[in-house]
Order: sequence, then C-alpha cells, then structure tokens
Amino acid sequence: MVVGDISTGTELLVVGGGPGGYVAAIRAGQLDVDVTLVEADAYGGTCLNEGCIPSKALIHVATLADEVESAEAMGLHARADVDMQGLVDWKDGVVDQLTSGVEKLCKANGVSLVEGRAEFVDGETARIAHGGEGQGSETVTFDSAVIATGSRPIELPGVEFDGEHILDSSDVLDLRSVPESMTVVGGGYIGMELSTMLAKLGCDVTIVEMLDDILPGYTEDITRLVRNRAESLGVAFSFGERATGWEPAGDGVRLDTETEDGETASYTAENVLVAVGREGAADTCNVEALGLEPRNDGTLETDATTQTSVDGIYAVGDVAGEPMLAHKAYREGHVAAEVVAGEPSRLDYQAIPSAVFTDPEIGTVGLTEAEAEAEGFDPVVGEMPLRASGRALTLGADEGFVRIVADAETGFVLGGQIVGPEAAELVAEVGLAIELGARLEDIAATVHTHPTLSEAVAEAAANARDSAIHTLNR
Amino acid sequence: MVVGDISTGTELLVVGGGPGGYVAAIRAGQLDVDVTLVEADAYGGTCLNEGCIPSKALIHVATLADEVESAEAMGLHARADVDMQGLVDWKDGVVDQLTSGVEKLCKANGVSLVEGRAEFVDGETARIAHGGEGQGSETVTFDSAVIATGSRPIELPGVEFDGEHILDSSDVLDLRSVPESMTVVGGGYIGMELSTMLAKLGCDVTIVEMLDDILPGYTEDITRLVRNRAESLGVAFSFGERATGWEPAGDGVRLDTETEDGETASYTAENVLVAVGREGAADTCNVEALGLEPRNDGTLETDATTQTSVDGIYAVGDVAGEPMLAHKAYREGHVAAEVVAGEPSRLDYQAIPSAVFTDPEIGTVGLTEAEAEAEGFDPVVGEMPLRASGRALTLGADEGFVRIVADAETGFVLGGQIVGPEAAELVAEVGLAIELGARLEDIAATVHTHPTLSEAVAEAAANARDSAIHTLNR
Amino acid sequence: AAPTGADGRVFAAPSTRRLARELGVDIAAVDGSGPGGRVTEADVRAAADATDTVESGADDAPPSGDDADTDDTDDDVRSAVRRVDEEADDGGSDATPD
Ligand SMILES: Cc1cc2nc3c(=O)[nH]c(=O)nc-3n(C[C@H](O)[C@H](O)[C@H](O)COP(=O)(O)OP(=O)(O)OC[C@H]3O[C@@H](n4cnc5c(N)ncnc54)[C@H](O)[C@@H]3O)c2cc1C
Ligand SMILES: Cc1cc2nc3c(=O)[nH]c(=O)nc-3n(C[C@H](O)[C@H](O)[C@H](O)COP(=O)(O)OP(=O)(O)OC[C@H]3O[C@@H](n4cnc5c(N)ncnc54)[C@H](O)[C@@H]3O)c2cc1C
Repeated sequence: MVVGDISTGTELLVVGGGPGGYVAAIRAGQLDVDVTLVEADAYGGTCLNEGCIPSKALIHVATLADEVESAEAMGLHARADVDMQGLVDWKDGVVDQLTSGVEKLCKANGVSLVEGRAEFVDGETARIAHGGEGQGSETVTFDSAVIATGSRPIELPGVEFDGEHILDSSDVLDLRSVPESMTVVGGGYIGMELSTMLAKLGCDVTIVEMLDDILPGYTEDITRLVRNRAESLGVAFSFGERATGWEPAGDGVRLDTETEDGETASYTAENVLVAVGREGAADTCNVEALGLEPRNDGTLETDATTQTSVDGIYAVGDVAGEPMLAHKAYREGHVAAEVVAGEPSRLDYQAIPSAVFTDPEIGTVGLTEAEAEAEGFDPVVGEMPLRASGRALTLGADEGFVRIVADAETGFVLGGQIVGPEAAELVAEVGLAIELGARLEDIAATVHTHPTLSEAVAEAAANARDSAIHTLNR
Repeated sequence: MVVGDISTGTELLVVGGGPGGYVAAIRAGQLDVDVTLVEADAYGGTCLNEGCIPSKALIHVATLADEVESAEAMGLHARADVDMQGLVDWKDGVVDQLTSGVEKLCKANGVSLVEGRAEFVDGETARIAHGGEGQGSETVTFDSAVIATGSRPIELPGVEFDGEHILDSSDVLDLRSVPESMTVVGGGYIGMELSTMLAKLGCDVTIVEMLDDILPGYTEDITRLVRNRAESLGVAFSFGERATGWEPAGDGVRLDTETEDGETASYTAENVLVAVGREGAADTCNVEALGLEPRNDGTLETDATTQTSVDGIYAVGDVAGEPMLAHKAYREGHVAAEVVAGEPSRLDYQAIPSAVFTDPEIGTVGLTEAEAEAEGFDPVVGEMPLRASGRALTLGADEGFVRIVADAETGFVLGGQIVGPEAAELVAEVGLAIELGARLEDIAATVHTHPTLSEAVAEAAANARDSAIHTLNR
Repeated sequence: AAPTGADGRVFAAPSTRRLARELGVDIAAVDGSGPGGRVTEADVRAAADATDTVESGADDAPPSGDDADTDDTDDDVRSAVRRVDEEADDGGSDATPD
C-alpha cells in the first residue's frame, strides 16, 4: 500500500464506529449500499469500550458481591472479595469479544472498514489520517455521509481531568484497585451508577451535586428509593454545591465547592470522579467544511430522517443530541441507512426507553403522569408495589413498583415507570404496548407467567382499571 | 357461634383457596357478587404454600450461592454456605407474608372466608366440615359454585410417599438440612427445578426418568442446555428406567428400577424424591352430588366460560386440567367470576406462557416452529444467540437464545422460545405481541433499552426479517 | 405447549375480542382490515352494524349492556366508540419497511 496517496470512492461514508455509526454501516451494507466506516479509535465507540458495557459488567459483579454478603436473612452466609484487577481484566475480555464481534458483523455485511480520523474537506470529500506516526492519510469521496462521532465527558473549569486525581468515567472503569474513598461530582445517571458500584466494592463515596436531588428528570418517589439505598451502602450526599477547584492533599485530593450563597466546603478523598454530563463531538471532523455549524453543546441539528441542514449529510447518536443513549443511536443509525438506501424510513417511535442501573434499577418509557397531563391527556395511573409481588419477595426484593400511565378516556398506554429488579427488562413490554397503541385492557388480559416480575406490569395495568387482584384498587 | 348448626346462603361458593379459587373469589367480590370462599388447609393453595413461591425462593438462594462461588473468572472470590434451616425459615416468612396478603385482599374485596372442607350435598347445597376435632360443620346454599380444589402429586405404585424415605416436592421444600444424596424420579419441570436447586446446595443428585429426555414438550436444543448444565453441577441421569420399588439401605434408600426390556438397576441415596406429575383433586368435594364425573386424571371438563357440564357449576385451575400452572388458574378464576357476574368473559387467550426455573431458565409462549407448521402456517423463525448479546456477556452468561416464530406471509408473531437469564420475564413481551396480533416488524421497530436482554427479543424478530444488526442473518 | 384460545386463533387485540363478544359479533368470521389482516375495532363495529341491519345477532355471545353493569365494561364500550377513527389509519404502518 502506498502510504498517503490512496483515493477511494464510496456511496456512503460513516464517520465514527460507535452504536450510531456501526449500525448505520451494517444496515446500509444489508441494503446493498457501498459503505465505508471510519473509526479513529476502537470499534463499538463509547458504548462498548468505556460506557454501557464495561459499566454494566462492573456493576453486575459488585452487585453480586454485595447481594451475597447481605443474604444472611435468607440463610446464606458468604464472604466475597473482589480483586479489581481480575474484574477489570474480565471486563476487558467481554469488551474485546463484543468489539471484535462488531468488526466481524461489519465485514459480513459488506462494510469497508478504515482505521483513522476522518475530516471533511468539502461536501463530497474527506481525508482520513491514519493513526500513529507516519501512517499517512487517504482521501475518500462520498455521495452521502453519516456523522456519528459521539460525545465526550464535559470538563469542569478548575477541575480538569488528569486521569490521576481528577477522573472521568472511563478512568473509573479501568481502575486497577478499589480506592478507599472517592468524591463524585454529579448525581446524574453515570455518577449514580458508578457511585453505587464503588460503594458496593467498599469505597467511601461522597456525591457532590449542584442541584438538590440526584437523577434529574426522575420523580422524587423514584430518586428517594435510589438515594436511600445508596445511603445505606454508605454513600454521602451534598446537594446544592458546585465544584470550583482542587488541591493535592496528602495521597489524595481536596475538592473545593461553593453553594449559590457563596458558602464554601471541601471534600478530601483518594480521587475525584467528575460526571457532570456529556457534550457532542461534532468538532472532530471539520463539519464546517460541509457548511454545518454545531450547536453550543457540540451537537448537530437533524430532522426525522436524521438529515442535517445539508442535503445528504446525516448525523446520528450522541452527536445528534439528547437523549444520549446507545439505543437511540442504534435507531438513528438504522433510519439513516434506510433513508440513504431510498427507503421511506423515519424516526417515528412514540417513546425511547431509559434505564438506570442503580440499586434499585430504574426503567422508564413514555410519559409520566405529569407529562401526560402536560400533553393534554386525562391520565389514569395504575400501580403495583413490589412488596405485593410473589416473585419480588422470592428474590428478597420488596422495594419498588411498576406504574403504568394511560389515557383515561381510551385506555391507551402512554408510559411506564418501573423501579426494582430487572426494571430495564420489564419496561420492554410497556414500550411495545405504547408503540402498538395497546390499551390497558390488552396488557391486563395477556396471561403473564407466574411467578415473575412481569406479572406486576399486568397488575399495574389492571389496577388502573380497578380490577387488580394482587393489590388494592383505589 | 353455635357449632354444627349454622346455615348460610351465598350467591357464589368457591371451593379451594389456591390461585384459581382466590382469584375467582376476589374478582367476584369486585363485581359485587356475594361470594364465600372455603379453604380446607391454607390460603394460597399449592402455589403459595408448597409450589411456585417456596420453590423459587429456594432456587434463588441456591443459585446466588452457586453463582458467586463460580465467579472467579470475574475477579470475584467468594465462599458461600447455605444453612438450610435458615433458608427454609426465610422461605416460610415469604410464604406467610403472601398468604396473609391473600387473606387480606379477599376481605378487602368483600369475600366471606370460611375455613373447612367443603363437600357438595346437592346442586345448591354444600356442607363445610371445620378443621380439627369437634369443630363441627355448617351448611351453605349457593346459586353458583366454582370448584378450585387443585391437584396433588401422583403416587408411584411401590414407591409411595412416606415423608421420610420417599419424598414429594413439598417435603423437599421443607428440608431441615441438605441431604448428601438424593435419587429423583422424574425429569419433568418440578423434578428438574428441584434437582438443580439441590445440586447447587451440594447434594449428589441422580435423576431416573422413564422417557429418554428431560422436560417433555421442549425441543432438544433447549433440553440439552439444561441437561448439560445439570451435569456440570454433578447431576447424573438414567433414562428409560421406571421406578418399581424400594428398600431401606443403611441410613438411606435403595430405589429399584426397570427398563422396558426388563433390565433392572438400583440407586442408593439418602432419600428419594418422586416428581412424576400431578393429578386433579376433583375427589375432595363430592362432585358426584352435582352430577359430575371426574376424568381419569382427577380433572373436570370445562368450556370456554370455565363451566362444567352442569349449569352454574364452574371449575378452574389444576382441577380443570392441563396446563397445571398458577397463571392458567388465575385466568380461569378471573373468567369464572366475570361469567357468574354476567359479563361476556371467555377464555380467549391465544397463548399461555410457561417457565422452567432451571439453569438456564426457560420461558416459552405460543407455538414452536413445528407446532406452527402443524397448525398450517408457513413459519419463519428468527433467532438471537445470547453470546452475541452485550447484556448477557456482562452477566457472565452466554448460553441460550431468543427464538421468535412468526407466520411468513403476514409476519404475525406466533410464538417464542427463550433460554437464558430472565427468560421467564422476557417472554412477557412476546406474549403481549401474540395477544395483540403484532407482527415481527412491530417488535423490531420498538426501541429496546441498551444494554438489556430484551434487545435480543427485538434482534430475533429482526433476524426473521433478515435485518438483525447484532447477529448474522440467514 | 400452550393451547390456543377457546375461540380459535384470531389476530386481534384482547380488547377487540372482548368488544366483539359485547356486540355479539363472531370475530372469527370478520375480515380484518388492519396490517396483515389484523381485525380492528372498526372492523368489529362494521360487522356489528351489518348484522344489526339484518336484525340477527350471533348467538355465541351474550348481549352487552344491561346485565354487564360494571363501570369497566360501560367505560370500554363508550371509549371504543370514540376510537374507531384513530384505529382506521393504522394500516399506514405497512408503508415503513423493517
Ligand atoms: C459510563 C457510561 C455509561 C453509559 N451507559 C449507558 C447505558 O447503560 N445505556 C445507554 O443507552 N447508553 C449508555 N451510555 C451512553 C452511550 O455510551 C452513548 O449514548 C453511545 O455510545 C453513543 O453512541 P455514538 O455512536 O453516538 O457515539 P460513540 O459511542 O461515542 O462513538 C463515537 C465514535 O466515533 C469515533 N470518532 C469520533 N470522531 C471521529 C472522527 N473524526 N473520525 C473517525 N472516528 C471518529 C470515536 O472514536 C468513537 O468510537 C453510557 C455512557 C457512559 C460514558
Ligand atoms: C413444586 C411445585 C412448583 C410449582 N411451580 C410453579 C411455577 O413456577 N409456576 C406455575 O405457574 N405453577 C407452578 N406450580 C403449579 C401451581 O402450584 C398450580 O398450578 C397452582 O397452585 C394451581 O392452583 P389451583 O388453585 O388450581 O390449586 P391449588 O393451588 O392446588 O389449590 C387448591 C386448594 O384447594 C383446597 N381444597 C381442596 N379441596 C378442598 C375442599 N374440598 N374444600 C376446601 N378446600 C379444598 C386445597 O387445600 C388447596 O389450598 C408448581 C407446583 C409445584 C408442586
């Protein structure tokens, strides 16, 4: 191969090999589009390498260790030690298996893979700089392009990441030992998931959050359960404080904070995790050459076909804005590919579910009661507390609930909020009901296996119709 | 109260307070039917007291202990000891909580509760003999009656239950210590669930089964996974052998068996569990006085309204025949009550899901490929292996799959077979799809949360349409 | 293996099947206009109207109304009427591949 001199043409250029990009590329390949996927770093993007997958792998093991050590009441006496290096090695193996799977699936679907960083030169040309010294670059011409460059953690002025004292979520997923203590800035879902995981592994965690509660966007009856459980795991909370700077302190870090009223405080711990949100990475590929202007948060505006304001240029995943979730990226990648292939595809979902893998777990989809009201519905709400669920009790879990929101007049299911074991799985059925325009009666009339947590979904639907059996009706 | 002299009238008499009976009673109460529920033993019936709930409680803890002890590859080093007495005490607490919940729910819905054994005197009268010596009896007249007397384990001639050497499933759920060894007769779902649980608690289990595989009704690609895992837990299998008799042997039991060809063998263990199926208990309440004749298996024939051949006499749950599952009992109880209340209710479900809480877990609903063919469909099948599921890998689970069966022409979802973690939960979504007349596209187009096992349901549906992303299409 | 429903296999939502019983319509005999031939509530209502005009009801299901006097049932009948229009345009999902 002559380095630096290659020029190829492709129908579709996909920039970024995360969930948005690799799905766009695979789907395009399936539809016989000639497609090239460029990835600067690692196939699978944030999700597989330093997001969803590694975090859930670590959370699973930490939870198992904690669960088994707190099962005395069940007659189970156990002592569990987590060797962090071993845990991270195992996690790396899982990641490798999945990233090499993505590579294989791309190839099997006819996607041309190029490693390197792509930058747009103009509306039909990009240069790809290959990684490493002297690896050269190549030029690719394209008919259409999908920008799937993802996002990165937001940096706090005065508390910049250094990988040693001030960590981002990726650093925490690669710890070689469990720190004795950690100050976590940010009580959003990433901060809460990692804090819970660290606490279960024996780390003393203090969460500093600017707002006055964790998990913005969730109602207080949900956040309370997560907060209480985190507290019982030893997590401390400081609300209403903004991190302003830090100093080394002994072997650790002293983090300084300030309230709105100017009161200051400081927290000393082995290190600090800053998890205050993510911003789009539209700035990695010179989108200006396409005539595109990223928004302030680094994301690009798109329409229901995922197209940007420039014809033939699409953006998917985190770089296309909130919600920054892998499955939203998947769907956008899917639609982008189909639109490029000439299919009448649209982002026409009714709802994008979300999960938070805290303890308890949260799964939500569609509208809450308040959101339904705001949309002009007259909502009816059904609920099944898990303490009335036989399956939950056999799992030693009795905190949490399944709540279903529907339109009172028609019975159409509008949303679901689930807190408890497997909440992220259970919400799938509610999501299907929403997409299908199903009614409460349809869920309630579907026979659910006993004993399962999914029965609570049916009971919540029945409860909204005053016909629940295993919980009192209103 | 004058003992033995009371005579009351009720619109609806429900005989038996298990899942079939208590649901019938509660639902009738909700619909303002004057209803009396008679239970001879314990509210909640087999399901809560000696079936679904206690078995799943024990299975959960045994699985937790086994899982955590086999997690070295994940960096988790643990030693777990189960104190069987403590485990059973905890389980009893769960059972008490649920049975007292059933009692409360009955009362809150206006159900009159009577403890005692009911026997029919004629088509409008029953006598209720109160438990215990000299507790007397009372007479109840009724307009309609629901027979919900459940089922009991089938006894093997020559290997009768004695609660000491020859155990039934209830005895196993009340063990005060883990036996060193057990011979299990019967590889059906109860035999397999309890064998797996015992093996995980350290008991040497040998399963003797008359047929040539476990779990009749399941395809070999499913039974193989369960068999292999059981074997790796130390369970031994002897197929094609019938238990013929037993002898005490030292502190244990020698069980004798015979093949169809007359070859004999014997198995010695601390005790024997016989789990060869259950038969209806239509004989506990003198149904002959109603003009009813139980079938050979002790069950009663019913129609789509749950009515027996006698007007106004209904039968629900195990006593109404296969499948003998709690959620089938629930549904029948529900329909019986609504029919009695004059509602146009019918048993009109398309599918009753089933779960087997072995390792791996199995969840199925609707038709298999072969069944779909037999019903005249031209089936298309989609599959997602769990080794391609990110969520499964983060759980350390990579055996199993989600399979969806649909009609090729219309795409209507006809069935699902799921093997792996949370299979019993995941099958709920497929069940809803079947009941709603949803198509493969509807499941595939519903956004599923990442990373979850439920994504595999969507990928299996997409696979049947040749558009799966995370697994190769055919 | 699970048994099929006692009324046979019909591709229609449980709420639609219940409506058919309330209206005395034999849903198995209704031609579905929904995706793949799914029977919609509008189909059931049209079948009921057609039956009404020839003044004969299916004898399989009890009539709705008077003796089904729970709040549940009455609500559903009312709400189902309003939903006919919405249901009628769900054939459009055919247009989106995958
Ligand atoms: C700790 C953590 C936990 C998370 N947990 C979850 C979860 O449980 N569920 C969930 O749904 N989401 C979760 N997320 C979010 C999820 O990871 C993202 O939403 C998802 O990865 C977005 O996919 P994407 O394809 O848009 O971008 P990314 O995954 O960020 O991929 C972008 C890719 O583009 C490459 N790239 C960038 N610029 C260029 C260029 N110029 N040329 C070539 N390549 C380029 C990058 O190297 C990267 O591989 C989590 C995130 C984090 C950080
Ligand atoms: C070990 C085991 C595990 C199981 N696991 C599952 C599972 O995971 N999922 C599942 O769906 N099913 C499971 N089952 C099956 C489930 O328990 C039954 O299907 C269910 O209990 C049937 O409910 P029922 O109301 O018909 O009868 P039962 O639960 O048997 O209740 C009948 C009740 O009637 C009472 N009674 C009988 N005769 C009279 C009389 N003459 N007068 C007054 N009272 C009377 C009895 O005392 C009893 O309480 C399991 C069963 C066993 C044994």
